[in-house]
Amino acid sequence: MIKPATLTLQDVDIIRGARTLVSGLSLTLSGPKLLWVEGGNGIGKTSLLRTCAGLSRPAAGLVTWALGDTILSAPDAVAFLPADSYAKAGLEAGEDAAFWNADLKPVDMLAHAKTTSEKLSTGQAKRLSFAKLLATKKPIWILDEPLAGLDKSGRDMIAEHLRDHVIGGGLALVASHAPISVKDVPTQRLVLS
Amino acid sequence: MIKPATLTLQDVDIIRGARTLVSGLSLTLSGPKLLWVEGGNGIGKTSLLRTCAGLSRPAAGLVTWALGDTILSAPDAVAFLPADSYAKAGLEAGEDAAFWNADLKPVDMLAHAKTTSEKLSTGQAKRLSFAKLLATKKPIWILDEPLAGLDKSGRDMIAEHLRDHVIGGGLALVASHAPISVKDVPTQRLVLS
Amino acid sequence: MGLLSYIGKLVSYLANPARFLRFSRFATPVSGWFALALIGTGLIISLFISPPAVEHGQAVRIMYVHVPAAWCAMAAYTGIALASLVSFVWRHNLADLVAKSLALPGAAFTFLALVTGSLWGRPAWGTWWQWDGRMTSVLVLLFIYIGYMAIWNIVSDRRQAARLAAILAMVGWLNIPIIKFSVNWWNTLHQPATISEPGAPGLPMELLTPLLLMFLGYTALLAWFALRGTESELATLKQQRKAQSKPASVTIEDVAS
Amino acid sequence: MSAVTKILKRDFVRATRSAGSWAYGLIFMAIFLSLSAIALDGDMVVLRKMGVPLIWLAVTFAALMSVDHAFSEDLQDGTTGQLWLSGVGYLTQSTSGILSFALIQLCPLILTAPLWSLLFDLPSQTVIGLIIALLCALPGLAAFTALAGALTGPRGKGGFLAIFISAPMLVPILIFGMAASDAFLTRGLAAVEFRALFGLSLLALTVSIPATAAALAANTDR
Amino acid sequence: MSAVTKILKRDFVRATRSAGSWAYGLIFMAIFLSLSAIALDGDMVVLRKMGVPLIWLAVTFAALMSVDHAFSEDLQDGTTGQLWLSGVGYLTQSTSGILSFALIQLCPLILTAPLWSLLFDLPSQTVIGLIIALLCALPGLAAFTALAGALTGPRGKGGFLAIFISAPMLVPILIFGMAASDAFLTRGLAAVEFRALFGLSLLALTVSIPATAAALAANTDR
Ligand code: HEM
Ligand SMILES: Nc1ncnc2c1ncn2[C@@H]1O[C@H](COP(=O)(O)OP(=O)(O)OP(=O)(O)O)[C@@H](O)[C@H]1O
Ligand SMILES: Nc1ncnc2c1ncn2[C@@H]1O[C@H](COP(=O)(O)OP(=O)(O)OP(=O)(O)O)[C@@H](O)[C@H]1O
Ligand SMILES: [Mg+2]
Ligand SMILES: [Mg+2]
Repeated sequence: MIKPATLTLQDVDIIRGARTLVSGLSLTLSGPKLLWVEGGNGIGKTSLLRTCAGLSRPAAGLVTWALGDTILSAPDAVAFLPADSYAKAGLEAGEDAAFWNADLKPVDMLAHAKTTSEKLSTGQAKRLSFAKLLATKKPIWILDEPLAGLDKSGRDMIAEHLRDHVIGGGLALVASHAPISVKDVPTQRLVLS
Repeated sequence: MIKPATLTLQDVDIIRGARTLVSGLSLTLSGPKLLWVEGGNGIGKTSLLRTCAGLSRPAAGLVTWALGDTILSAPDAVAFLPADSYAKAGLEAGEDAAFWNADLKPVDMLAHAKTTSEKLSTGQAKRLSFAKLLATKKPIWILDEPLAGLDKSGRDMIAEHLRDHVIGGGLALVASHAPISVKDVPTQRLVLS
Repeated sequence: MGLLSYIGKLVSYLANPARFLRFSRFATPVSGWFALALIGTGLIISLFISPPAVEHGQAVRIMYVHVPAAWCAMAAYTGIALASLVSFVWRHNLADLVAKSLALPGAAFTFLALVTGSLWGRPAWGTWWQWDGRMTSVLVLLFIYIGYMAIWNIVSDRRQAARLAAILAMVGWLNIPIIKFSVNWWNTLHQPATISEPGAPGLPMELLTPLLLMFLGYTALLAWFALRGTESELATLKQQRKAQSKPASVTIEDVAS
Repeated sequence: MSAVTKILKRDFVRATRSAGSWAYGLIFMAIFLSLSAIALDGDMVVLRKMGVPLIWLAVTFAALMSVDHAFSEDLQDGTTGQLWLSGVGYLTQSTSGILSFALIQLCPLILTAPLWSLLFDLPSQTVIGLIIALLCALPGLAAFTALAGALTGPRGKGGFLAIFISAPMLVPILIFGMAASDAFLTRGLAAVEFRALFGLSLLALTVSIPATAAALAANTDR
Repeated sequence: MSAVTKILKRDFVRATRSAGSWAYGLIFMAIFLSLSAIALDGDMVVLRKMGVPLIWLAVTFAALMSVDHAFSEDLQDGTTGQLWLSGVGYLTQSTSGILSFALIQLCPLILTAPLWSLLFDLPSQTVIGLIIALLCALPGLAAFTALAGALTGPRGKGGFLAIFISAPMLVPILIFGMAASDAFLTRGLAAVEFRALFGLSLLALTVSIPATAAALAANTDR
């Protein structure tokens, strides 16, 4: 990826129920960059990320995605890793991965390809989700708590892939309570409070 | 609690599907003690904890609980914090807590008593689960990934409650990928590999 | 009582898989050949040698298939319920394999009883099917069999499947007395017990012989299924255990706080 | 508050809130009965004859269709195990589950039956017999459907399996129930059919409570 | 492989594997119909008359019961949103959902209808009319139930809402459907009822595809 990916928020409001979580937020983020989103429980990280991914429409304001000068739609630009697993109950891990054209090898799950999704352990489910993200090849990654539930090797794996992604010109937004730091990568911290 | 709580495993086998996770494990744990259970994803931590809590029967071997010299049943001895939330969909957080005689104050959730359970954020759901654990007043605590999803204040809160529990003579088994260390508390690490 | 305690001893003796395999190595072929021989001669006698009955004419020949099938359907189910009880209370691994293996032949016998019954119903009562107590309760038995097998299929954890299926099997056994006594309670179309009732008038010898032969043959067939099924289930289990990964090693160390 | 009332209260709050549960059965019943009435062409003789069996059917099916409300959610999210750890044994859970199913899912169906009987122009004596018979059958209906729900367990969407498991057990209740409704017209409450129905119903309850408890325990253990 | 075939394949694998699959739709139908026949006490005159409507009801309820297979699982676990992000638009999702629902859930029900008609001793002409009418109604049935499923969204157990929303739309199809099955006996396929039914069915489909897509989009946005 040579053209840098850009995510722009203009005057964004996010409202959940009666709670205004974010109001009048404007931001421009361009790759190569890693943005670590931090904040207390329930402050609105997940809601913000979903808005940035185009999965949820802001109550006011505009979210746009671009690659170089070309404006893209969210599906062309963004890959999203939700905090919860979306492995499909009833499918085996291998079948679930195949549905998303994902490969279990890079997340070290080949040995569990035959385990039914709902029987995967917490960390295994997370790895499966991440494998799906890897399969998308999008310029913008939005990750919600990617490290939760992962062991040391899993965390290292994610850091490594994040690094490759950002160094290749990509943009990554990561919400996490654990510090996100990836060597040799331009990192910013966004704190909600 | 003056009498120390004891958990004993004798020759325990744990089998899931065709996988033998643990074989011939014998252990005696007595309070006051904090046992940090560590191991890679899918190695069997959750399965071991559920067995220690009496929620799942070992394929072979015996699990017993005691307070001083008195043998107890699991429901008399153990409180369990699962990795996933068990807030009941359709109830408000406050109603859900009330059902378990739990108090939202110590977990700092009073402001969210009126939020429907399924709308709680990840960390809020975890706090609600912990509030229920606090309400049980059992001598043995078994916690599966208690820190996952919690912000700094939440993690501190858990550490503090763990400390009070162990210092009061209690036993705590905690599976976690993040290091568990509580000041002034006798701690052991159990590694599965 | 003596017989019961003998059976009890046999059960606990066989509960060891290795011993069971030694027993089944000769018992399986024996029951298989018995089944073949008994059913063969039974069929020959009933189809060609025995006389037509007074009230049913040639159609009575269906009886030799129908009645033993109905008996074995109930016997197999009772077997499942008993094995389930053993499996549930003592957690005998082998017992639930036996129960599981009896389900398919039991369901097949139930189906056979239903089909032959309704084939017989046409000439005897002028209808294939009536919703009378016996027919309905046998149909219900078929449903229960299918539900029992469905649990085994759907619940992927073997231990859990065994317990859940056992619960269903034991509760479902309530239906057996209903089948048995439905003719007396509802007093409908179906023939009341003439053979199996103590003190009932009974059948003439030339009708009874093939009937008993068929019954014994079916029973041997049931035994063959149960033994074969259990053998192959044990083999699968062994295979799985061989293929599995190593258990985790556990170490404990102190942590300086 | 005892564990049973607590669970009842919780289920009740959830039922009123989500409208998912009991209203569902009622609507099912409404559609089923009105369409049947339409199908019978408004022929009053036939309608009057079929009214009782059709209402029985409607109640049975409605019960079957809401079966997964009984235990599967608690099993799925782990509440069953937590309740056990908190000292509410599986027998208590099974009892309260059956009770809450009977009160929240079934009672509304039975109590609205007189309304539906208008569709079929049933004489009031018949309606009274029908309601009493339905009430006699209530424990058995609840017990068997709840048992099926507990057996299917957390395998959500197992609604069909549950139906499949409980239907055979419901057949005798249905048969005895309709017989009792009929007998009421000629012999009133003294009819032996009522005793048979109620006996069967209680038998179902006695068998189902421990069986349901065992199924809950088996489904929690994983 | 196109997105549609991929989704179809996935749904098919899941259906063959888990509880609640199409096999259970069939079993539901078997039980529904046999229980009905039992309740109607094997009275052949009534049975023959109720056969067609009961089979229509059975198909409809089996469809409604499996409605949450269509979209609510995908909405609940977030698959819908992820599919959208991966370039499978809501319209495609709605189309493939309706298609997979029609093929996997409904077709087996309709194709086995002749079997069940044996229970009711229906004349073969009636059975042919019934099957043709059911096939005409298939697109409409699938579309309406799928729409209801999409509207109910991730609030699973929302069977109520689904049935509430789809009932007013389904009832006309049912009424026309039964009328068409009847009309076949006297006027064959030329009967105007068939055209009306098929027209209604196609109309339902055309309205439902975009409506379902919109419902999916709305339910993803939170
Ligand atoms: C689908 C219809 C039928 C079913 C489900 C059915 C079921 C059964 C069952 C379960 C039994 C064993 C009962 C016992 O041991 O007490 C039985 C026995 C018998 N059935 Fe049927 N039956 C059917 C039709 C018929 C017909 C049409 C006939 C002949 C008219 C018939 C004649 C008999 C006789 C003679 C016995 C032996 C009764 C005895 O002495 O124990 N059945 N049937
Ligand atoms: N019924 C089953 N059949 C086959 N494998 C199973 C079954 N149930 C669980 N497993 C496997 O058992 C293993 C143990 O899972 P467990 O949840 O105990 O791991 P864990 O140590 O808690 O992992 P994590 O750190 O990811 O939470 C996993 O590899 C899982 O895939
Ligand atoms: N429909 C709703 N009605 C009322 N409040 C809601 C609704 N949906 C979400 N909320 C609230 O919005 C807030 C934002 O939740 P969000 O999941 O974005 O938080 P978060 O920062 O990701 O927290 P965590 O660190 O716990 O994951 C929470 O306080 C939650 O309770
Ligand atoms: Mg969050
Ligand atoms: Mg775990």
